[in-house]
Formats: sequence, C-alpha cells, structure tokens
Amino acid sequence: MKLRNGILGLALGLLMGGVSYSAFADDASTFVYADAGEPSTIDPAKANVNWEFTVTRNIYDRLVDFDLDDPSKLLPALATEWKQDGKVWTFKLRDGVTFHDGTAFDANDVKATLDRLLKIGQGQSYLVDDIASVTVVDPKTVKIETKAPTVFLASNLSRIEMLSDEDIAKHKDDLGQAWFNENANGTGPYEFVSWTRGTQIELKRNDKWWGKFPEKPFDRVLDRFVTDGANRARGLEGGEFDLANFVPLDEALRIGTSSGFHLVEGNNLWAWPAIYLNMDLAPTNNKDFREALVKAFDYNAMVQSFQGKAEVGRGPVPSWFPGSPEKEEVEIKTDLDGAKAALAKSGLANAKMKCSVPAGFPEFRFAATVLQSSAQQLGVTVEIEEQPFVEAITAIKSDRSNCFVLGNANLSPSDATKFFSAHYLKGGFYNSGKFFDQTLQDLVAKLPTISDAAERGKLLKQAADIVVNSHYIIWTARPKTVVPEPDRIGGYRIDPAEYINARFWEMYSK
Amino acid sequence: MSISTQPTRRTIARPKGVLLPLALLVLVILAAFTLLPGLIAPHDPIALAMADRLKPPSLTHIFGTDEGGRDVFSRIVYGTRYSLGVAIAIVFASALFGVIYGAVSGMARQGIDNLMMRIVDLFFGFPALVLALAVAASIGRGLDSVALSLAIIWWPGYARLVRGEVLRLRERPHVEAARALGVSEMTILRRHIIPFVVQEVNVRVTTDIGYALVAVTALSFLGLGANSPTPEWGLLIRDSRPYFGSAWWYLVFPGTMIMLTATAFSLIGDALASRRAA
Amino acid sequence: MVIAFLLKRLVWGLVVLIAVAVITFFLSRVVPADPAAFLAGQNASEETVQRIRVEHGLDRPLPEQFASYMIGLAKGDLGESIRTRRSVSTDLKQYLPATLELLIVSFVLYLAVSFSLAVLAARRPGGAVDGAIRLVTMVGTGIPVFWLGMTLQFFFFYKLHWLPLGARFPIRETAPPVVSGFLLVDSLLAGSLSAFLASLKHLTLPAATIVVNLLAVGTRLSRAALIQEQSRLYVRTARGKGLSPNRILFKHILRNALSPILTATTMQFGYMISWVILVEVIFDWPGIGLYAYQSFQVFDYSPVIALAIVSTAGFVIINLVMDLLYPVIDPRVQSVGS
Amino acid sequence: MILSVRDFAIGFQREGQNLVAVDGISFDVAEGETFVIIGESGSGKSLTGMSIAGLQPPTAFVSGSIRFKDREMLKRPDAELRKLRGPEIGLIYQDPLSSLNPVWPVGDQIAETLTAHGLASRAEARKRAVEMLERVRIPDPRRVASAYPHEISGGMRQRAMIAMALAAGPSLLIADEPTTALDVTIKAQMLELLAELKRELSLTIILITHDMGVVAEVADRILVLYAGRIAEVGPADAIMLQPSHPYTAALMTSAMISQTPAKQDLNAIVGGAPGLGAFPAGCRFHPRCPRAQDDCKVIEPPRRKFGSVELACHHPIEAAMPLETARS
Amino acid sequence: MALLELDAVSKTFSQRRGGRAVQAVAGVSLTVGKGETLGLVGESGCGKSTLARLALKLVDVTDGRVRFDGVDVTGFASRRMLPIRRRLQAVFQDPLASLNARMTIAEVMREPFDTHGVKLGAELETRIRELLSFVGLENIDIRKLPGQFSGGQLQRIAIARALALEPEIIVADEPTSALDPSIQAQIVNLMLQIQRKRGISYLIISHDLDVIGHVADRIAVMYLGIIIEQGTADAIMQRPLHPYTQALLSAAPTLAARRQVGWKRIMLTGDPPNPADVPSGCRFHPRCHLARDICREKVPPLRATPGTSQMVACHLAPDETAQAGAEVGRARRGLAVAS
Repeated sequence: MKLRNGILGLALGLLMGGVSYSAFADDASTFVYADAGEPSTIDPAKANVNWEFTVTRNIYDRLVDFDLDDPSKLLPALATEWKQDGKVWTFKLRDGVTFHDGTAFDANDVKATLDRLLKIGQGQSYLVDDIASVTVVDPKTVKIETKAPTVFLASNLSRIEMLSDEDIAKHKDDLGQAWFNENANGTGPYEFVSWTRGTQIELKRNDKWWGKFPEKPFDRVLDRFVTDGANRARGLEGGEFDLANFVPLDEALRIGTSSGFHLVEGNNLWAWPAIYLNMDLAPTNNKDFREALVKAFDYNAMVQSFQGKAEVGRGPVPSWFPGSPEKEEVEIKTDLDGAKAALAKSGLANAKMKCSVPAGFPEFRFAATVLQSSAQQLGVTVEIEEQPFVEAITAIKSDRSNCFVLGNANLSPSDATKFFSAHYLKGGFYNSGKFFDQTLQDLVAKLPTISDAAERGKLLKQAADIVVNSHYIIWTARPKTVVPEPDRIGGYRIDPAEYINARFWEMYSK
Repeated sequence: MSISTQPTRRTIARPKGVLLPLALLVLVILAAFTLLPGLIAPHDPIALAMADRLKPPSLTHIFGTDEGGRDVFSRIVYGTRYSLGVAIAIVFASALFGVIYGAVSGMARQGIDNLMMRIVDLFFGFPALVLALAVAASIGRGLDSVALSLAIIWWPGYARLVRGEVLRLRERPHVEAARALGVSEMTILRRHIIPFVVQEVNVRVTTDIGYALVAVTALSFLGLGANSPTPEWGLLIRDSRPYFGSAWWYLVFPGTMIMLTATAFSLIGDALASRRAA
Repeated sequence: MVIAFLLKRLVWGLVVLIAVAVITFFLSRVVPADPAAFLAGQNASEETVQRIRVEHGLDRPLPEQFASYMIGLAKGDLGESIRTRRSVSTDLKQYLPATLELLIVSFVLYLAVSFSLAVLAARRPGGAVDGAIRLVTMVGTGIPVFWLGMTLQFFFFYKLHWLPLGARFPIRETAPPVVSGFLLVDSLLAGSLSAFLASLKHLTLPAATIVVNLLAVGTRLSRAALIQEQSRLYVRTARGKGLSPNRILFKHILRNALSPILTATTMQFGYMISWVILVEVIFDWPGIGLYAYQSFQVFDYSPVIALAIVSTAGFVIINLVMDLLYPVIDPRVQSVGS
Repeated sequence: MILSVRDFAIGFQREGQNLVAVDGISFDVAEGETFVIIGESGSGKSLTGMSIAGLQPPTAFVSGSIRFKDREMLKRPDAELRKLRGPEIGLIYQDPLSSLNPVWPVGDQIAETLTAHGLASRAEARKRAVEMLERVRIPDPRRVASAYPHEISGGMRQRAMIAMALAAGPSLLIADEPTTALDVTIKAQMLELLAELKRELSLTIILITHDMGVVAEVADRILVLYAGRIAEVGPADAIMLQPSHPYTAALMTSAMISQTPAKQDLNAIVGGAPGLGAFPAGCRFHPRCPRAQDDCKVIEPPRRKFGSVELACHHPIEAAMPLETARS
Repeated sequence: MALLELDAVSKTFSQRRGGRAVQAVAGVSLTVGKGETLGLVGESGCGKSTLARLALKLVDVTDGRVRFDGVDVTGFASRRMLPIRRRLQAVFQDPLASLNARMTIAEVMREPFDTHGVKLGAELETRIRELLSFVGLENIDIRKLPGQFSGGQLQRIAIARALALEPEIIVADEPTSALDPSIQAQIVNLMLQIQRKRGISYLIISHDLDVIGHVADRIAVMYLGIIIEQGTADAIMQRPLHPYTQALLSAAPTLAARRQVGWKRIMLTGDPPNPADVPSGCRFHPRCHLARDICREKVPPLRATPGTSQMVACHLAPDETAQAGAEVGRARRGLAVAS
C-alpha cells in the first residue's frame, strides 16, 4: 500500500515538476573556470589566495588598474585621475558607477572600504598599510594621506577592491565580516549569484558595468572548485572546463599544443620555487654552508624540468618587474668546486638537514629533490618532508626544519619593496627563515619615499645584493607560466602577480 | 554418531590451477626485490637524470622514467622494501600484539575479559582511515607513523580473532583432557591452544599483508606516508598524478605492482585457508 | 527487554562517540601547525595572527579548549570551521547528503553484486566460475582505491567519454532544487528524468570504485556463508522433500545465510566510510570526506573531529539496526544481543 | 517388489583415483516390509539409502540400477527425481535439530512438502500440516506447527520430521539412523510410532542403522553391509538368531552385552573396519575374521544361497547355531 | 575408605545476560571405593557429564565437597591438585577430539610424564611402547598424528595415556559411545582387563545401560541433576525399583527382546524436562505412570529400601515398584516373563 502511494507520488511529482524545472537549458554563453580551491571567504578585505581573488577581482572594481603587459603603467578604473603630493594622494572618481544593488558609488565608499580593510588588517591590507587617513573631499574626490611619502600607493591600490559603505554600515557589528564572507555587492563586471559549497560559485554578467566587454562575452560564469590538478587538466582537455588554473606544466604544454588548444605564456611570480634556508637552525645558520648549498644546486635540472620554459633567477626581483636590478646581477650557476670549498670552510661536512615542502606543488617538491640530490654530492644529507602548507611553514618557523620551498606573492604590480616586506623583513609572514638585516630594513623603508626612479633603482640593487650575498635563498628557477586555452574562446591574459587569474570580463567566445 | 574410522590423510591443498604457482612466483620476485634491489634494479632509484625525463617504456627503462629521469622500474624495485616492508611490519606487529592481547583476554576471568574486549570494541567503532589520518598527522608524516597508525587500527582484529579462537578452543575436549592430566594453564595455552590459533592467524596475516599494503599506499597517496624521493609505491602514484595524461606508465606500473602483490598475498592466504580446512 | 537492550547499546554508542571525540580532539591538537596563520593570510603581521588566535580560542590551554569543545558538543555544536568560516553543523548539512547518496548507492550496489556473485560461485564451489569470481574480486580488492578511481577516470572519461570526470551533476546544467539533498531524489521530485539519469551517471564511477574494492571480501564472506549453509542438514531434508534447487536456495539457504552476511556487511560499512574519503578526493565529490580532507590540509580541526564523530555515529547506528534485525531474520536469536 | 537394486555401485574420484564405496550390491525390498540395512561407519549403508532417493552426492559416480516401482532411479534427471521425493519417497534422518530449517516454523516446513509439489493450496497445506502433526502423536499440534525447531524438544522434532516425510503420502520411507541421536526413552517412543504408522499407512520402510537393538525390534528382512559389499541378506529371524556370516555373527554377539555375565570379556571383533580406499583383497572381512583361511585372502567370495539367506562367505557358519553358542 | 567421594555436590551455571541459572547437578553424593567400578547412567541433559567434570575438578562445585582418598580437595588450586591428578585420570567420549591434533602420538604419550615431572630420559620411548602394547597397540608409528588413526585405536591411545602415571582411578565419560558397535566391545574388554590386572577404580559415565550393567560393580541412576537410584549392578539390572530406572531398562531395545513374545515395554511419555525448569516434588513425576499427589508435592529422599542393597528416591518404592522391576530385569536377560 505504502509502496503504491510512493510510486503514485513520484509519478505525480514527475508530472508537475516536469513543467517547472528543466535542468538542461542550452546555455552556450556559460564560462566554466576550474579553480584549484574553494574560497574560504569572498570578503575582499580577507581574500588571500588565488581562488578567492578569482571571485573578488571580477565582482569588485579597484580605483586604478594596470597594464598587464607593462605593470608600471597604471590605467584609470573607478578613479579617473590621481596625483601625489608628498604624503597626500588625491583621487577623482568616475561618474555614474553603481553597485550591483543599484546604489551609487562615491567617495564615502572608498573611505569606508579602506578604513575597514586597515581595521581588519588581513588579506591585502599590507599593500596599503602605510595609509594614515582617508578623507572625503566631495562625493567624487577622495584624499588619502600616508604616514610617509610613498610613490607606490596608486599602484598598490590597483589591488584593493571597493565595497559599498551602505553594506559596511549595515553590518557594522563585526565590520561586516560575517556578511562579506559569503555575500558580495560590487561595482564590477560580474555579479555574485550563488555559492554552492564544495562545488562552485556562480556569477552573472553586469550589463550596467561602466567598463567595456569584448564581443560575445560570457553571461554566466561558473567558478568550479577542482582541487585536484590532474582533474583540472583532464576536465580542460575533455571540454568540461573552459579554462583551468594550476595545470601541471607537462600537462599544460601537452594540452596547449594539442589540436583545439593554444598556449598562453607569460611572466609571473607565483610558481617560483625558491628555497628559503633557516637562518636560526644549524647547519643552515652557517653562511658558508648556505653558500655551499647555493653553489651546489643543479639549476640546469630545474630548467630542464620546466622543459626550458624557465631561466635561473639572480635575485629577489624578477627582471621583468618595473625597476628590477636583476639584469645587472651576476648569473647564478652551479659551481661544485666553489660549493666544496665553501663547505670545507664551514666545517660542516656530512651535515644533515631537513626541508619542508608545502604539498600540492610538484615544482616545489622537485626543487627539494634537486637540492637533495645536489647536496648529496657534497656529502650533505637532506631529508624532505612534504606537508600541508600551514604545517610546513610552521615547521621552519619553529626551527624544526632547515628549509622551506615557496613561490613569491607580491600582489603589487610595480612596488618592488613588497617583495622584501613579506620575505626579508623582520616579522614578515613569509620570512620563514627569519632573515634579518638592518640595512635592508632601512632601505626598504626608504624606497617608497624616493620619487626619482633611477635613485630607487640604485637602492633596490643594493637591497637585492644584501639578500643575494646572504645566501639566504636558493633561486632554483624562474619559470614562465604556461596556460592552455581552448581555441573556442579568447581573451585570456596572464596577470604577472597572481599566476593565473582569469579576468572574466576580458574573456569571450569565438 | 560414530566417528570416522577411516584414516584421514593430510591432503595438501590442490593448487588452483596456475594461480597459486603464479602467486608464489610473485612472492619470490618480491622477496628478491626486497633483499637484493641493487642486483635487480638497473638504475639508481634516487639520482636525477634530467636528460631522460618522462621517457616512455623502452629497453633501457622498461617501465619508463619519471619527472626526474629516474627509472620507474628501479624505483619500484627499491620501493618494495618500503611499501611491502611496512605492510608486513604493520601486520606482524599487530598480529603479535593482537595474539598476546587476545590470548590473555580469552584466558582471563570474565570481568577482565569483558573490559579488554570493550576496549577492542571501541577501536572497532572508529572509522579506520579517519583514525589513521589523525594519528599520522599528529605524530608527524613518514612511513614510521603510517606504520604505527595502521598498526593501531589493525591489532584489534587479531585480538578479537584470537580471543574467539581461544574461547572456542578452551572448550575443546583435548584441552579439557590436558587439564584433567594436570597440565598447567600456561602450557595448555602454549601447547594446546596457540598452535591452533596460529593456524588461523597465519591465514589472516597472509591475506592482511595485501590489505595493509593497499592501506599504506593509500596513506602515502594522501601525503601522510613516505617522503619524496623515497620510491614508496603509493608515493609514486601520488607523484605521478601531475603527469597523468603525459606519462601513463608512471601511474600504471606502481599501481599494477600493488595490485599484483596484494592479489598474490590474497591467493596464498586463500590456499593456506583451504589447506587448513582440508 | 528490547528497550533495555536498546538503552544499553545507546549508552555504549555514546561511550564510543565520546571516546572518538576525545581521541581525535587531542590527536588533532598535537599537530604542530597553526591554523591561525592560514586565516591571517600571506602578509599579515604577527599581531594579526595573534589576534585571530585569540578570536578562535586557539591561544587558550588545551584542557580549556577541550572543555569548551566538549560542552559545545553536548549541545550539538560541532565547532567552527576555520577554513569555511562557518559552523561545522551548517557545513555538514551541506555535505552529508552527497556522501550519504554515494554511500547508499554503493552499498546497495555492493550488496546486489556481491550477493549475486556469491550465489554464482557457491553453485559449484571450486569450479571454474567460482575460481574466476574469486580471482576477479581478489584483484579488485588488491587495487588501491585511489588508483582504481584514477584508472576508471582515465578510461571512462578521458578515453571513452562515456562518463563524467567527477562532481555530482553536469557542470553547465542547473541542479534540481534542493529538497532532500539527494540528487537522485530531488531530480525525481523536480520531475526531471534527465536530471535523474545525469546524477546517476555521475554516481557511476565513484560508486563502482568503492564497490570493486569491497567486492572480494563481501563476495567471499557471502559465498562462504552460502556454502556453509548448503552443507547443512536441513538442505538435505529440503532435497529429500523434492524441492527444486532454486527453491532451496531462495527459501531455505538464503535466510539462514543472511545473518553471517549481514555481520560481514556491517564490518564492510566501516571500510566503506574510510574509502569514501579517498573516492571523494579523486572524484571531486562534494561530500564530507572531501570536506574533512580539505580542512585537514589546513589543520582545521573541527571538521576532522566532526567527520570522526559522524562516521562513528553512523557506524554505531548501523550496528544497532543490525542487532535489531538479527532476531527478525533468525528466530533463534531471541533476546537481542545474546 | 517395490524396490529392486541390481549391481549398484557408487564411488568417488579422489586425487585421480577411483574410490569405490559401494561395490556392486543387489537386493530387493518387498512392499510393506521393514528392510534394515546394517553396517558400521564406512560400510556404505547411508550412501545406498540416499541413492535410492536419488540423493547421492553430486560428485559421486554410480553404476548398476535402482528400480523403484519399475522406474529407474539412477541416471534420471534430478527434476524428475524431485517429483518422486515427497509424494513417493519420504526421508528421515539422524539429527532432527539440524535437519529442520531453523528459521521456519515447523508447520510451514511440513506444509512445504505439499505446496512444492502442487498437492495443496497454501491454506490447505497448513491445515494438513497440523493434521500430520496430530498423526505423529504430537499433543497440541497447532502450537507446535507455529513453533520454530529450537523451541520444541528432540522427540517432537523427530516426530515433526516424520510428519514432514509422510505429509505427501509416500509409500516408501527411508529412515537413515533415525534413532541414533535420541535418548533411550525417546528412541523407544519413536520405534513404536514408526511401527504404528507403518501399519496405518501401509508403508514400506528402509531403515539404516548400526544399532542391533533397533534392528532386532523392527526388522522384517536384513541386509548386512561390510566395506561396501553385501555380507549377508535375508529374513530377520534367520540373520539375527542364526547368523551364518562370521561378521554378522560377531556383530550380534558383541552386541549381546546383557547376555554376557558381568565383567567378563565381550565377544569382540578384532581390529577396525577398513576405510574407503583401504578395502582388503579377497573377502573384505578376512583380516578380522576368526574363520579366515588362505582362500579368503585372495578370492572374493561369491554370493550364494545358504538356507533362507544369501551370503558371501567361503566358510560360513554351517550349523544352525543358536546365539549362545556362536560366542566362542 | 572411599577413593573418590562426592559429598552433596551441586553445580549451578549462571547464564550470561540475565538468563535463568541452571542447576545441572543438585546435591549428589557418590563414592568410588578402591578397585571398584561405579557406573553412572542417565539420559542427555541429566547432568552426568557435569558430574564427571566435578569429580575431575575441571569445574568447581557450587556447593558440597569433593574428597580424594580422604583429602578434601574442594578448594584446591591447580598446583595443589597436581599430585592428586597423578592418581586420578580421565578418558573422554570422542578420542579424536580429546587428543591434540597437532601433536604426534609420541608427544601425546609423553605429556603426562612431562606434566608431572617424571624424567625417564632414554627410557621414555620404551615406556611409551610398553603402555601402547598394554592397550593392544603393538606396532604403531608413534610419530604419526592422531588424524591418521582409527577411532578404536585413538581410544586405546587415550587410555594408554591415562594409564601412564599408574593412576588409582579413571573417570571415563562415555568412553564407548562415539565408537562403532564392533569397536565398543573391544574397548569395554580393554577396560575390564586393565582393572583385572591393575586393580584400578573406575567412575564410568554412560547413557548405555548395557555397558554400565556389564562393567560396573555399583550403579547410580541420574535424573535431572539428582541420583534417583543407586545400588549394586546386579540389583539395579535385575530388580530396578525406581520407575525411571525401570523405564530406561525396558526401553532400550535389545537383541533379546526379539525373542520375547507378549512382552510390553514400559513406555515413558513426554521428553526429558529442561534442567532450567525443574518440576516440583519428585522430579520424575510428570513422566511417571505411577505418579500421584504426593509425588507432585513432596520431594522423595534417596533412601535405603528394606531388604535390598538399593537406595531409591521414590515415594512408592519398593512396595508398588518391586514386581515391575523384577519383570523388567527378567525380560532384559531374555528370560521368559512370568505372567
């Protein structure tokens, strides 16, 4: 009896539901992006990692934009004009911009956003932590005063998303942290639709966006969370995804050169396997020992593992970065004899050391493997431990490990000091090996205040030399980023600071 | 109710066609891999040879090479010691502990027996992999912690098996006869109970080695086990993941090796079981 | 009698759950990692990190953290996930149906397949069919579950394009409105047969992976139970009554073999819960396994403990149900639990 | 003749060897008689009994012929044999507890004999089951019908087994050691019941046993099996009171404990019965036979008529020997 | 003095998980004298095997005392029992099961010596051979395992082992019932021969009245945990006084019965009752054809009957039972029933 009722109900449901719901709407204008992870938050004040930026960058706008091909060149965005006058920067805002909820964008939004960001102190706040105060001059003018004169403020603001002051006010109890974690209301090209936990975030195109879409843009974007790199590659190749990030290099090259795909190549900072050596823990606290490691390292193996799509780094600031002194740096080469001599000088023959590698990045693991193999030639034993990121960085910071492999994460398009702040300054989060040099500290503090580019270049070189000569870091390789893009779509450009971060508003179908 | 008066000849289990010999052959090969990897492996399992990076199977590299140009076959050969060695260590350690625990519980007074079995029940209530994950994560990564965490979830099976057998055997007439003879409890356990238990345990151990191997490689695959560049089989599969589409051999051979090994042990365990039944 | 038994089992289940909570709590806190660092982000200052630690109570002494966790637990609060920045209960509500759907489908499939194979094998023990089934299932169990998953993906998605790579529903399509959280049910409720079939298609590979891995043990145990029952004297009696082999199998042997099979099956469910983590990772299946695994990657404790508790609770419940089922199946088991 | 067995042989293949368990035996069973097959374990008595109902182990090979009511039973497809078991041939066994399905009520199992053969509807069969239980003298048959086997006593179980075997009205009942596992007092009840049922239902009974007391009580004719061959077959009185075959004689005398003065040695047969595959040449009994001579070791004794019995012995006990003197 | 004495022993088994406790043995007193054979007979479930275990101290009594050669051994721990065990040996029902299947016959045979610290050194094998030939196994291969011998041979081996330490008494629990009829007689004879040669005492437990009647000097009949009749073998076999004993004797089919014409056996109705559910009054009353009110109400004590050597626990014996008993005894011996 019960069974019969159940079947009846089911049949009824089929009949009635059949009218109201259809799963298979033919939707060609959907863009599926396979992202390497699921955001922990989509609050621009907290966004930390690529898959969070994927969402924030497309929903929100920034005051200024920059040219992906020449990061030193800034472009107008929400601000149409800006100028620096010592410690004070003035921004003129664009007219007629509205948030997705219909409210207008004005100077109050800028002030509320920056105040909130600095108060929370997470995410990208380090880019603007030299701001002293923000003042609304009039609805279309905002004045920002910094603690010391800084030439980089505008370029750093090219990474700061603008929220609505109404939203912030509405949720002011916790600075809107709970609300912004999973809700979004920006002025940007795409509008937040929904977040299906564990699966995807859906966006839809904002018709009223002030900017310009290409022809045949995508109306609907699905940001899929596909944590497994092989699955991202497989899905991209099989046509389930339109684009994927962090595709393993070998797979990217193979897919990109197969029919129906083309390769997009570019510079970036992210996949930059640098080996940080612990300055506090023996044996890597010995400078000669570090030198031995740096000289013994088989750079060629790294370049080969990147199938030639890489060069050897010479310092902390990549050569293509605005103002980089890299070209003037000495090329780093494998020098086994020099390494042996340095090791002899250190008196640490047969030393043992441990290396922590954040799991999930084959390039990082391989860099450690090369170090191990190179060190073996010196008689030095390297034990590799591959761990989740948090565990790995905790290990070196608490002196349980001698080295740590990491990429770079300077989000600013032209402010080279940000390379230093996180990695080489005291207390910097990524200063995992606890490097400290007072001269460098002073130099980095001084750099933004100098408006003469040539002068800045000189000081930058000086800072770079300090890092290089300390042998704190082994720059194993500086690979190019290679992204396979299906021929059916176009518009993808590599953001040098963020590995691969699709600007959905530039993407189009062919 | 008459008992059989016909002489029951001990019959050795008939090998199931060619499978058992094949399984034994796999075992011999594995033993050779474990004991003499240097003689069998044509290449160094660790040293990098970038020129040979990700080469498909050929005469020089019968299983192809990995992303460091290392010979996959040689890595598998050297890896036997890690993967199978750890699996065997886990099973032996848990069997040893489980047998002692189960025997003590089975011979103990009811109250103690109850308490001891409750503890075992507790372990059975846990989802195994979750516990292993938590243990391995908290005592740090590495094959030794994988071994420890798996042994922790593995021994209760033996304890329960052995206790059950001991309880069953304790009631058997030959044990009662020995008791009537005045044989001490320790001797009864040693001479009249354990030999029968061991038979059961042998079968279980053999089959379990295969399962333990799969479990070890699973934890390695999740990143809790061996560290690069240890050529542990599960880690090989983990490492091969980024080259899934470009280097099938890198994925296929270590997996096949695990499968062959586990199946061989299962087959042999089966043969042992049917021999016991005969 | 039954009530007393139920009560006893429930109390024991509670003991197990508390033990699991205690053990996983302490195990997870021993991990030398700082989840606050994850929250704070790349360039946060040490002060920010410290502030987050305080906010999440991570700075407090372990016994204190434990006490507040257990108090929360007693109120049904599983804590807060650092990674998702939501309460774990909310997350579980989201992820559990996916896992349950996968588990149930796999389990039913596993029962059906292993039982059919066992019947085939037990028909002529030691025969060619028996041998072949044994070998195939044995190989199935010898295949590491993650490797099998990848291999299936390789063939059925990559090479043949028959089945999807992973996930629960076609990406570009709109999933049916959530009612039960089970896509199979929801798509039927929404009246879409195509959605139902699509969800089924997505279930195929993950479920097959789990089933193939468990098959050997299940088939072997069912086969052993069937063979053992076949040699029982009541079977001779049934033959003496002139019953057909099918009638003997289905009316006599089956019901007798059911309890050992059920026992074995219950044990298998424990393994299934374990394998589900691996399978969800491989197939991007948005269930609690993947959820816990990803949380585990950033040392987000609460979801891991929650997974342990939830799966243990599942296991306890299944055991309980089985205990209640035995007397129904086998009248000899009168007082449950004896 | 309700049953006629000719040159029946049954054996097994073991390790490439053919092991013959029953080696070319012939006998007839007349309608309405109680025919007893006696033998020790390994003599092949149960195999013979089961083969009559077509229930020999599937791995066994058979030869010869077994004709039941003019139907050849050997080499007949199982589907046809099945139609005979129940309506034509009933079977009961040694261990009633394990011979009943533990998970079905007793009544349902009895009724199944009828429904499976399409002899009655489900309800009808259930009614008949209760009647059958009444027939086998079970007090309160209704309660027993709905009880599970473990809920009733050993004696009741064996009665229920008998009810089940007879439910479809067979003319032949094969009883394989039906009393062996039972207590003395129950055994007596069962023998009495069988005798009564035989009269009431005009059954032919083939009883397989090694219990001489049971034989003495019920047998009309006796077949003595030794190591797969017939030692002696004939009327019960002749065989029990004046055994001609040394084996039969020895069996009888060794079972006559109550006739032996207390504490005196019993008349025992030396040695033990040979197992399958270890049957001696010549007369299979010769290693244990006190009368054995050289010819017994090599020549297999042919079967011959000897008084009212047929026997296979080179040197039978000639004189009609009263039991007391058969003791040496 | 009695060699083995059970003084009002009881054994209650408590069942796990709140099941009802079962009193398997309820206040049984028995003695076995030197050189004497006591036969204990009863149906399955009457507690006779439990009694054997109590006598062997394999289980502890719930109540009562066990004495060996005058020594109260009731509370003896296993170490203190060791010297007693040397004098008190056991033989069990299933010889194959009661020998360790993984020990060779040689190992089986040396176990008593090892256990009791008897060091024979080189003589060990000779001694084992002697023992085996004593039980009629001259030329067996003692390096074989029990599985390679027949049941009869194994029971001989078990007996040889029991004899190894020259015990004074052997407790034999159903020593013949697992064997084929032709082998049973052999074992009975062997046990009788051993007694004649060694003057050993036996406590033989069996359900087979024929065997018990043949080998025992005295017989005790057990029903539902108690002794209901006890006396010399002759008396019990020829003139049983308890209706149950009579029924037992009468029910057992024998060869001799075939020759009795017009003889009607005493048929018991019903099944042996469940030890967990003991009837009131006389335990036998629900199955007794003579039962009356007193039987239902009053427990009959085990008492001596005037003019006989028997003890019987029946309200109606001997007056109402003596004649029937004599008839049963005569019928059993194959003598014509006086009608």
